Amino acid sequence: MKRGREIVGIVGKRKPDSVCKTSQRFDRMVNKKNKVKGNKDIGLSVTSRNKEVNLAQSETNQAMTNEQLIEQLTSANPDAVVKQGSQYPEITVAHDKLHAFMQNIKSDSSLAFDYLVCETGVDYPEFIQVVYHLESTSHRHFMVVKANTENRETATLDTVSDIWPTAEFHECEIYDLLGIRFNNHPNLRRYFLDDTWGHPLRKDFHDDIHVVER
Amino acid sequence: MGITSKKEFEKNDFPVLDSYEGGSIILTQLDALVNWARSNSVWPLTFGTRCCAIEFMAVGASRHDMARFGYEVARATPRQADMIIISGSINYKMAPVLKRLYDQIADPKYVIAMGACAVSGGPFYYNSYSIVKGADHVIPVDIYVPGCPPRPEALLYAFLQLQKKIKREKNFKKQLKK
Amino acid sequence: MKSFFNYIAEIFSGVWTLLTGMKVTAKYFFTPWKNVTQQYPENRDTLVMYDRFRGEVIMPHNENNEHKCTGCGLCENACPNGSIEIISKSIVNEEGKKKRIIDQHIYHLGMCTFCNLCVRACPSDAIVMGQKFEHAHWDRSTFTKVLNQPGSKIMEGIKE
Amino acid sequence: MAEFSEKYIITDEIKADEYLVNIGPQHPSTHGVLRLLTRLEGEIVHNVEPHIGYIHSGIEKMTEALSYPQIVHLTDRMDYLSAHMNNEAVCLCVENALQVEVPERVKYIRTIFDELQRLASHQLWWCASGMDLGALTAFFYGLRDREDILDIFEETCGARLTLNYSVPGGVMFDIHPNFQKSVKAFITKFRKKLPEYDKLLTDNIIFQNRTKGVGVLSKEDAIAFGVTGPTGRASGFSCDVRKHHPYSAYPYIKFDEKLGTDGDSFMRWKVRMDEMWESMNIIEQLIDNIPEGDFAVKMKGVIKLPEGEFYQRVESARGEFGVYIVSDGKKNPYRVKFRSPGFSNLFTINHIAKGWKIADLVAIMATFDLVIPDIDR
Repeated sequence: MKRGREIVGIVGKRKPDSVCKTSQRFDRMVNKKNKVKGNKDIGLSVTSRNKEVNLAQSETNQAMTNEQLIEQLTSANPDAVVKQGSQYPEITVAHDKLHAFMQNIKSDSSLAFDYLVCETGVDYPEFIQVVYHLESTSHRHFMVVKANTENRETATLDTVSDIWPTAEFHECEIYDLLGIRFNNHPNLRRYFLDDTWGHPLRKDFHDDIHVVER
Repeated sequence: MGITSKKEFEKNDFPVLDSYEGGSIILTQLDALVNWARSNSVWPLTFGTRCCAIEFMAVGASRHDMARFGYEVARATPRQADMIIISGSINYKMAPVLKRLYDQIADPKYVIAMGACAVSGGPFYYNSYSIVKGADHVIPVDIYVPGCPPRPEALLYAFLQLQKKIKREKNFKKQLKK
Repeated sequence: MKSFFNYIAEIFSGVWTLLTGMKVTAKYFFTPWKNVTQQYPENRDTLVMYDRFRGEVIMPHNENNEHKCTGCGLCENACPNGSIEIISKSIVNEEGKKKRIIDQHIYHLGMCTFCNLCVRACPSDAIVMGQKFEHAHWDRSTFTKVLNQPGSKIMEGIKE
Repeated sequence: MAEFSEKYIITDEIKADEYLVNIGPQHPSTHGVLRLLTRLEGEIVHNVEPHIGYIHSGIEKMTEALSYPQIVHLTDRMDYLSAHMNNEAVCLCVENALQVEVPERVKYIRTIFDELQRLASHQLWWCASGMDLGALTAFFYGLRDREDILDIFEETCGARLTLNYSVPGGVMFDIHPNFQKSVKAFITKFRKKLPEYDKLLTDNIIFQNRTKGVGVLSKEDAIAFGVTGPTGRASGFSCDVRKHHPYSAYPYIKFDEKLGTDGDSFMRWKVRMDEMWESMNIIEQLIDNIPEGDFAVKMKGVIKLPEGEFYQRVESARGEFGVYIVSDGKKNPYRVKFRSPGFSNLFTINHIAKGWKIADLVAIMATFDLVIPDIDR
C-alpha cells in the first residue's frame, strides 16, 4: 500500500491547475456565460500563425542558400563528394567520418539540422547506401546526406541514434529489410520479420516459398 | 424479409449436404427454431487489420446499422464471439495469432473473409514476400466477400448469406448419431 | 478547505457538462424523422449506385452477342495484381490471313482491387466497370469469371 | 511470432514487482494489429515496447516490379485514411521528375480532395478515439457525418476509401457535375455538427480530466523524434508541409497552421478539432474558383523516369508523408521508400507513456491517431 502511494505521488499526478480551471469553468457555467461557439473554446490555447508572419520569419531565418550550404560543408570536409544537379543539396560522406560529420551539422548553429526527416537504405551492386534526409527547423534548410558501406556482405555503419533519437527506429527498419548492422546502436532488433528471414529489400533476395513471381 | 423472393439471391444457394431420413418432423422443427435464434444473434469479434476494418466500422455505425440483423455486439475477446470477420490481409507473422483467435472461439463459429486481401491476397498476391495468399490457408472460411474494400451493403449481403447458411444446419442429427 | 470546494465544484461541473452532452443525444433521440439508417435488403429495388461506382469489371455485349475486345492484352499489362488473364487463339479468316482473336477474357473477381486502370488502358472501350456489388459467396472458385460470353464475336469495325 | 520469446522483448532485467502485459495484436484500442509490450508495476507503466510487423506487406519490395501508375494504386492500401494524399505524393514525385506542369484545375481539385480526405480522417479519428475513451456515442455520430464525405468521394471517384483518383499527370476523372454543390452542402451541414462534437466530448470535464496533462511531449522531443502532423504541432513543432513546402494549390490560399502549446493528449485532441475548421476554410476558398481546363495532361503510355533520386513530401492526415524514388531510367523504379508519419510517431510512445497509468496509455494511443498499415507498409 505504502509503495503504491509513493509511486503514484511521483509519476501519476496530474497538473494541479486542471482543478482550478474546471472550477472557474463551473462558475462561468452557472452564470450561463459559457456558450460554445465554434472553435473558440475557453481556457484552451491553440495559437495560430498566419501566412505572412510565417513567411517573414522564414526569410529572416534563411541564413544561406543551397550553394552557400554546400560551400560551407565542403570547406569543412574536403573529401566529401557533392552531387551536382540534383533536386536537393546532396553530399556523400565517407563511412568512417559519418558520425563526426552528423554531429557537426547538428550542433553548428548556422546549419542546425535538428530534424531527421527520413532515413533509408538503397542496395547497389557493390555497396549499400544509407540516405539521410535532414531539415533544419529554424533555418528551413533541406539536405540529403549519403553514406556507403564498405561492402555488401558485412555491411556496417555507425549509428546516428545518439544525435537524432528517431534514427534508432529507422535504423532498426533498415537492419531488418537491408541487413546493415549499425555500430553502437542501443537496441538493434528486427521489426517486421523473424530471424529466419533474409533481408528482402536486397536485390539478391530470393524466396521460392512465400513469393509468387509475376 | 422481402429478399428471399428475389431471383439473384436464390441463385447462389448453398448445397444441402445432408438431409433427414423419414420420421424426424419434431427434430426438423426444433432445428429450425434453434437455427432461427442462432442466425439472428451472431456476435462478431473486433478484429480489423486493413482498410476493410473501416468499412466494418461503417457497417456497425448509423447508416448501415448491422444491429438490424442482430450482429451489433462486437466483442473484444474471442471467448464471447461467434464469428470472425477477417477484414484485411494476413501475413506470416499474424497467421498464428489468427489461428489462435479462431481456436479460442467456442463452437459453432463462422468466418467471413472480407475484401480481396482476405479472399486471395488481392493486391499483395504477386511479389509480396510476407502476405498469406488468402485467409483460408490459415482457417476455414464460410463466406467470401470480394471488393477492395467491399462497400458496407456488400458486407450486409454477406451477413444474409451467412444467416442462410446457419439456417440450413442440422444440429440434432449429429447429436443423435453419436 | 479550498481544495474541498474545488472537489465539489468539479463534481458539479462534471455532471453539468455530462448533461450538456446528453442534450445533444436527446435531441437526436426525439427527432426520429431525421433517420439516417438505410434499410439495405428491403430497399434493393430502389438502391441505385453512383454512375462511377466500381463494383466489378464487365464486358458489355450487344444483342447479336458481339463484344469489342480485340484481345490486345493492354488491360492485362495495366492490371497491378494480375486479376485479368487473356487467352487468345489464332484463326484463319476468309482472306486466308492468320489472325489472333480472343478466346477467353478471364477475370479474377476475388483478386480485383477496382482501381480502374484496366478500363483506362483499354483502347476500344471493351470493358467497363459494373454496378453490381453483391458478390458474397461461399465458394471462392465462383469469383473466376470468363467475361466474353460463349460463342461471342468481335464487333464489326473495331480496329486491331 | 506470437509466442512469448525472451530474446525479443527483455532489454534489461525485470524487477521483482514488475510484470509484463501484452496489449495486442488483436486489441480494440490499438487501432489495428499493433502489439505493445508493457512492463507494469501495479497500474503504472514502466516501459512500453511497440512490436510491429503484424501487417507488414512488403509494399516497398513490390513497387520494384510495378510501373508508376500501379504504384499509385498500391499507396491507397498503406494509409487508407489519407489515401488521396498518398496518391498525390507519388504523382507529384513523378511529375517533378518528368518536369510536367499539371493544369491549374488539377491542382485545385487535388487540394480540395486533400482537405476532404483530411476531414474524413479526422472524423474517423474523433469517433474511434472517443470510443477508446469510453464515449460510444461519438463513434456513431462521427461515422454518421463521415458518410456524407464518402458519398462525395464515391460520386466523383467511384470508391469510398481507396480512391485511386490521382494519376501521374492529373486526376482520373473530371469532377462530377454535382461536386461543388454537394461539397458546399456538406460544409454548411458540418459547420453545425462540429460544435455538437465539442458539446459531446471536448467540453466534458470527465473527458478533460482524462486527457489534460497526460502524456506530455515537449517541442524538443517532438523535433528529435520526428513527430509530425497534428501530434507534433500540438507540441509547438511547426511542421506543416503545406506551409513550409507548399505544393498543389496551397501556395494560392490563406490558412493558419494550428500550433498547440502544452503537447499533452488534450492539446493533440484540440489541434485536430481545429484543423477540421481550417480544412473547411481551405475548401471554401477553393471550391468556387476551380478554373476551367483539362483534368489531366497527356502522359506517355509507359512512364519512364530519368535517372536520379527524387523526394516529395506532402502533409497527410497524420503527418509528413514522403516518397523517395530512386530511378535507373527504366519503367520500374530501382527503389521506393515511403516515409510514413506513423512510424516516427509511434516510437515516441515509450518516451511519453512512462510513469502514467495503463488507462492513460489508451488515451495517449487514441490521440496519436495511428494507422498500423501506414507504419508497417
